[in-house]
Amino acid sequence: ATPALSLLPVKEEDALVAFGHTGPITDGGWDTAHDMGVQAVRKAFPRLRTVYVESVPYSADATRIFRQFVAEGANMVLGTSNYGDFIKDVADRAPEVAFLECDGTSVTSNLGWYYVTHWYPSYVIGIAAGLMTKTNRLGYVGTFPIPSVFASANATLLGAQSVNPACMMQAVSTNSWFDPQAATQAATALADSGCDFLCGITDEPAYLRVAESRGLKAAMWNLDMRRFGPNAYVSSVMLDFAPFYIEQVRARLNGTWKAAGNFLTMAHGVDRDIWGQTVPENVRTQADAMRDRILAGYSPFQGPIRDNNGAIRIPAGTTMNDMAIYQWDWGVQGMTGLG
Amino acid sequence: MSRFQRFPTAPARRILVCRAIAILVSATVVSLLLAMSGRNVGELARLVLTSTIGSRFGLEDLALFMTPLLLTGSAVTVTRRMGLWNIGAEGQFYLGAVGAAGVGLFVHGPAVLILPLMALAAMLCGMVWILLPALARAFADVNEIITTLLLNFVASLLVYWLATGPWRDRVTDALVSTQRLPVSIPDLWGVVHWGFPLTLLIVGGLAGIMSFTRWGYEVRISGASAGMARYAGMPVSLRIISAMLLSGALAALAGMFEVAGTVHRLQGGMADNFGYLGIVVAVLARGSCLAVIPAALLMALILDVGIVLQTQQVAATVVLAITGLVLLLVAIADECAHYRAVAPAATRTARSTS
Amino acid sequence: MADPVTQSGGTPPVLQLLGVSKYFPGVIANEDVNLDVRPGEILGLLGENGAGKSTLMNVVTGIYQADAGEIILDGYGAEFATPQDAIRAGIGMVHQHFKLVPAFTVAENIHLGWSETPKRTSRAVLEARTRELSEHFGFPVDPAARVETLSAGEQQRVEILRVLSRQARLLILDEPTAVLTPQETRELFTALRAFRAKGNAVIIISHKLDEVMEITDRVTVLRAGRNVGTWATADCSANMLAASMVGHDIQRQDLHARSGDAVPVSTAPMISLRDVTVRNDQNVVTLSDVTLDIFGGEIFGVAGVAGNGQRELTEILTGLITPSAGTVLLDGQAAPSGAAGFAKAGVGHIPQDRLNSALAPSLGITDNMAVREYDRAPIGGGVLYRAAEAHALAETIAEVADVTTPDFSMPVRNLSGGNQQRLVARREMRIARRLLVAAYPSRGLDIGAIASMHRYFASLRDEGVAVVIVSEDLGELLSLSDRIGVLCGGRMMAVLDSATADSEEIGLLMGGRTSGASVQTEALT
Amino acid sequence: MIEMLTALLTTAVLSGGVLAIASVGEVMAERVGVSNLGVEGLVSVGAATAALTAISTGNPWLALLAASAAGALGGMTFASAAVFVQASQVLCGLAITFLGVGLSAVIGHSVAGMPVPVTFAPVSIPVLSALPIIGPAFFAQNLLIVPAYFLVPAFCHWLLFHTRHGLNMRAVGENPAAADAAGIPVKAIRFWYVTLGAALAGAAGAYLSLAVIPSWSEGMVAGRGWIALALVIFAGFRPFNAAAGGLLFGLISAIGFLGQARGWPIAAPVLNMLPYLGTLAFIMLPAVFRRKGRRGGQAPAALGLPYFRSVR
Ligand SMILES: Nc1ncnc2c1ncn2[C@@H]1O[C@H](COP(=O)(O)OP(=O)(O)OP(=O)(O)O)[C@@H](O)[C@H]1O
Ligand SMILES: Nc1ncnc2c1ncn2[C@@H]1O[C@H](COP(=O)(O)OP(=O)(O)OP(=O)(O)O)[C@@H](O)[C@H]1O
Ligand SMILES: [Mg+2]
Ligand SMILES: [Mg+2]
Repeated sequence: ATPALSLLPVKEEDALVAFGHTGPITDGGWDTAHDMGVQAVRKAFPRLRTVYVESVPYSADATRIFRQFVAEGANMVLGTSNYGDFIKDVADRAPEVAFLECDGTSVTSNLGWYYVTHWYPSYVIGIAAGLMTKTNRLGYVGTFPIPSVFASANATLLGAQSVNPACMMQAVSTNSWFDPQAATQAATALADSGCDFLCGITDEPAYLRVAESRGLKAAMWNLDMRRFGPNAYVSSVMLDFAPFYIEQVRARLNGTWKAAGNFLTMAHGVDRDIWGQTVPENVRTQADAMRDRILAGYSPFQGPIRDNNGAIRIPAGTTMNDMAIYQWDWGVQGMTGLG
Repeated sequence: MSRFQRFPTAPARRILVCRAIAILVSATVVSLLLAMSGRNVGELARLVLTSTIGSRFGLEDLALFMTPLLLTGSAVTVTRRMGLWNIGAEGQFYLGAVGAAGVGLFVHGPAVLILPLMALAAMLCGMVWILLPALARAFADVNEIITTLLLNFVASLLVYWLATGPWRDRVTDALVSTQRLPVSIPDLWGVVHWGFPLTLLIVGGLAGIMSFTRWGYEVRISGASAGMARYAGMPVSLRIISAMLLSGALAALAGMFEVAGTVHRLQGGMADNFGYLGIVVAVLARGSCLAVIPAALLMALILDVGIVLQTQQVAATVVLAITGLVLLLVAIADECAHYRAVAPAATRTARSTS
Repeated sequence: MADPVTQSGGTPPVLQLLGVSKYFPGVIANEDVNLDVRPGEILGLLGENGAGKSTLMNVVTGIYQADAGEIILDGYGAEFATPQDAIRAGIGMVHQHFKLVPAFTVAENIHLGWSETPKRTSRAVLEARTRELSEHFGFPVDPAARVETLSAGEQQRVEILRVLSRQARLLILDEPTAVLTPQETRELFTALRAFRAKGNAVIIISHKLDEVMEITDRVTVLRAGRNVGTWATADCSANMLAASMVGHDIQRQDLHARSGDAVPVSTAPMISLRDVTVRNDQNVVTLSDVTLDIFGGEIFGVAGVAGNGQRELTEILTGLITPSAGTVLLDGQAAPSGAAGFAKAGVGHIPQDRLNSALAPSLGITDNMAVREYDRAPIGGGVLYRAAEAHALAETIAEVADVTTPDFSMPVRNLSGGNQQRLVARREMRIARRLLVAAYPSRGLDIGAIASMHRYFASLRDEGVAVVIVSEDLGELLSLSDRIGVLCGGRMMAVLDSATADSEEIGLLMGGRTSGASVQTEALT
Repeated sequence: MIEMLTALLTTAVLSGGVLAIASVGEVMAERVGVSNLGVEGLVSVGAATAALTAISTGNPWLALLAASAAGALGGMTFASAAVFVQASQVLCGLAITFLGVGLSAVIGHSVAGMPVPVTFAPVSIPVLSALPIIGPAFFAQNLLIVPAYFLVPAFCHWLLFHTRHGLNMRAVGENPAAADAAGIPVKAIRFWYVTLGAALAGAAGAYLSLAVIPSWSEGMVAGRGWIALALVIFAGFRPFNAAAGGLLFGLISAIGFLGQARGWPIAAPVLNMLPYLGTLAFIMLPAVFRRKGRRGGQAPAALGLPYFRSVR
């Protein structure tokens, strides 16, 4: 079946859009952010039917759930994390259904992907970190050594080094996306070894609490988390999937949907959060200056960039494009603990 | 007056009847709760039935679910026969997946050669993973429950490390897995691969081994009575080790089938609790290898219904709670199956004499 | 001396049972049983294995609830829903299978579930209290010893002491003497008489009729769950009681008499021990320098007080342990290694604890009967285990053992002890081409069962097999064996010809004294 | 050095507390012969109940109480099936795990991810908190630490080994038939101590969501109930050893994170494995070097077995 034929327009009242979330939508982070996108879709298309399943594991169960969505007549299926083959296998067998995978890589006739270019806000927040750290040691609470973690940690460190070249970053992996107690232990260990600015990529605010109780600073991910540590809170990489989801669903209903890889860019799906109450004015302005430049089209990811063995990976005069950053798998100079 | 009395054994038929009642009761309770929360229970029931046993798609899923459950259930059952608990099927599953993926990724050749090699490597890895608990149990009397359990966490971390580190996918840059294996178990029927009939054969064979070989007999005796095993001069330590190794190999084979049949990559979290669910299956099978088949079917049904309920907006956690309720009632039903009314003749005599 | 029955006629019985019935699935354990026991008397409760004695007493102690009938205590109706109720009413029972916690010390066991145990305790307090109790009631125990390390007799003392300390007025003893040495039995009886003298009552269950005649005032006989009758002991004879238990007269047989076609005693020893010494885990010598020849076609009795090396001797003879020093020859050859090798070479073994050592309690009869032959044709050979053949074997053994069971997959645990014993004996006799070692073979069996067990041994002997019987019952040894070896402190004190030996002499040897001219250490020819 | 030790011990004590409380509770259940595999579920329920109560009443003590009560309720459900009906303890335990983990999400739904405003904040105990290393670790953190590591284990130890009641309890776990014949109410004792153990598991959940995190989210127990179960065997069924086991596990995992944070040249996954491998080593070593024939740390003889009066 050719895509043009099978992805015909659907009437809003007949359409079913299904979401598979990677965790509980109440996690206050990644999945809550996606769920806010789903809510926005509901509001924009009141007659559309949406369903979702929480905590879809990265296992054959994911295939089963996506298959079940198809069996129940879904016209569009979104997986809010990297389900890889688990979603692709289903997509290949259901050409009349549009599939979108967050953090994915493959594009077929009916499967596309989307991802937030979180490295830009991370760089901006990194500038704040570089200005605010006194020990010049940033701590990073990581999950697994995967590209999005490399990109997030590297971008923050590069931002910090751009204003404070002595900055180093120590990363710790908890080997779990969601284990507040492990994250607490990791953050405590980082604080104990001299880090005074914590950042990371976990789905919950454990390290912000540690920062708050130890009088340190912290930058977060996903959403506004300042209530968990108002004094420690610097900013967050804020996610907003609503416009993208609405646009994609509309395209599917109209019959204009095309499978593609989509980067959600600065101010269009991802941004830094309003600065925390303890962030000094000069820090805000200096960081926001970079934000404005990025919005104007500038990329700070320019060579020369050295890896943590000192070798030049990105030569001078070269700019890392989004795809290269998306696949980042080495730590920049000054980074320890990742890969 | 009819009196109920507990019999030491419960025939299979009574157990089946009691379990059916338990499942009916739990279905009723769940339906009532769902109806109270404003759902169309009739429609839901229809969907559940068509999506599990009422459609080809559902049956395929059932078979896919059963394959690993059969193997991990058998793995736990084998150690139960020896009077031991292998709580580590989850870890051995992972190691099987590691062994299989290792061969699949780094040895190249025709599938007919690679697949058996993968199975072999998987079983070896599984056996290596249970070797330490087995030796510690046989020679130092170290409780195998705790050692096998702890190794599960280690195995899971090992797989995460391999999949995101040295073995990670450098072809398509999938995030948390190795690249797709070049060989896979051929499909037999839709998404059901040949691992399913093979697994049924393995379980049947295992039942044969347990009942009709000298080794199976010695395991049975050693597991039931250490005193008698010593009395008969049986090599109990060797039987402990061999039974545990076999158990590890079976669980590992489940990992191989999953990696080469359904997932096609090594990936963290892929064991999907099949190792732990194997314990449930083994308990449901009450120590019999053949009964692992219906037990795995029951478990697969429960899991599959769970998936349908989830897509019908019943939260995964509620589904988990429902699973717990079903298992609790089944446990109670199993015990009730031991009770029968005592012979009315005896009761009548009692009344006439008092 | 006045007849106790008429003497206590006026006072109400301590305990009276009226029409008690108790049913188990498919089994009538008790039906319409009447019984009474009065202050100051010892009542014997008799019956074959499975007659319902233990069940009846378990009803009295609240462990089981009667399906019909009444329990009357001191003239008032009583209802025992739990063991607590019975204990509170002054009923104490020493169970056939001891109810002690093996991992606990004697002191802890004594104080279990007892309202007078101090609420806050310590080891020292419990042990001091136990020492006091032990002195007060005249039952010597070691308060700090772990029960699992004690002999059966010592364990029983703990049980009795426990019951007495709870001020029991009615003491129920279920086959207490089955596990006691003659010396221990005498001590027990002394204590029981003292207890009775204080106006208390005792119910004692026993299969040993001479003891029943000695200690009881009256006897009640059960058969198949029903009362056969109650008599004053003085009016009874052992033969009459036996007949009323079984329902017909019992013929005594001369077991020494060999059948016409009996194989003569072999000239070469079937099994020989040369300077055999055994040390245990703690490196203590438990069997010391034993040299012994046992011949085919003879029954060799081993006498001695329990714990003097009997266990080690049987384990040496059956290959379960290897000597620390010395050699074992089986039929002139160096003995094979391990219990399996001995069994293959034709050595059968009926151990003391049948249920847990010779059987797998939770497995079916078939599996249990196959254990000696699973590795040879027709059941085994190679890697296979032919379940159908094993079933056939189990049926064969059950038939010759006279055990009827509808279900060969039923756990053997559910068989009566008597049936378990018969099955084990028959299983072992099948493989005992050279030697059969039986430890305390008649323990817990009724007279009928003992008689058939003895007949088994005699017929094996007549087939030319060497039979070794370990027993504390000198009467049994004298009536059965050709020679008797006496163990004391791990040494073989002497080997006597049973035709000329007498129990007094053996008793001296058991106590470790070697005086007496008739001691003969030469083998019989 | 001292500073590092203090820091290590402080995180170890904080994070090991959950394990300590839950495994001491399970020790009580297993001592009376019942193995309750539902700990993970009961800790989850406790955590959710505590967060919900704390957020809606603003009283952490009430929250602790509610969590223990919820745990106890779960324990009673388990015990009704596993003790009174005498259904398979393994199956019932796993069922309670599923039920508990599932229901915890229903209970905690409305407060998921919300900060718990009233928590067990750090309190310094005079004199004791001034002790070097152990002072800050044990006596200057939240108020639940002292009960978790000292008071509850001490009480359980005293109850088990220094009272008449404890003697009876242990008898029920060793030989229920003997206990029954001695007039000890076997089922009642089993029921109540399984309930007590479950209440402690609930309290362990409260500790997690009030003192460690402090907030509730789905899946936050993350397998610690299973570790607590394993620690019971590790501890040889003794309350103090169980608490010490929790501390040890917390310590090894703290060392692992410290190693990562200090950039030790050991692969992060290996450091993540450390607590499991370390516990394994601590179990194996004494067993390997134990003198033959010496007992100790053995499971109660009747652990996991149902007790029927009419079955021998
Ligand atoms: N727990 C039980 N379940 C079922 N049936 C039983 C049980 N206990 C005893 N019985 C039955 O009750 C009968 C009486 O058993 P009981 O133990 O009272 O005999 P007994 O007179 O004490 O024999 P023995 O002299 O061997 O001790 C047995 O023959 C058996 O059939
Ligand atoms: N749980 C049970 N269920 C069914 N039948 C039983 C059960 N327990 C015992 N029996 C029956 O009880 C009979 C013997 O019981 P029991 O052990 O009381 O006999 P016994 O003569 O007292 O043995 P012993 O003297 O060695 O103690 C057997 O025939 C068996 O069928
Ligand atoms: Mg009996
Ligand atoms: Mg009896």
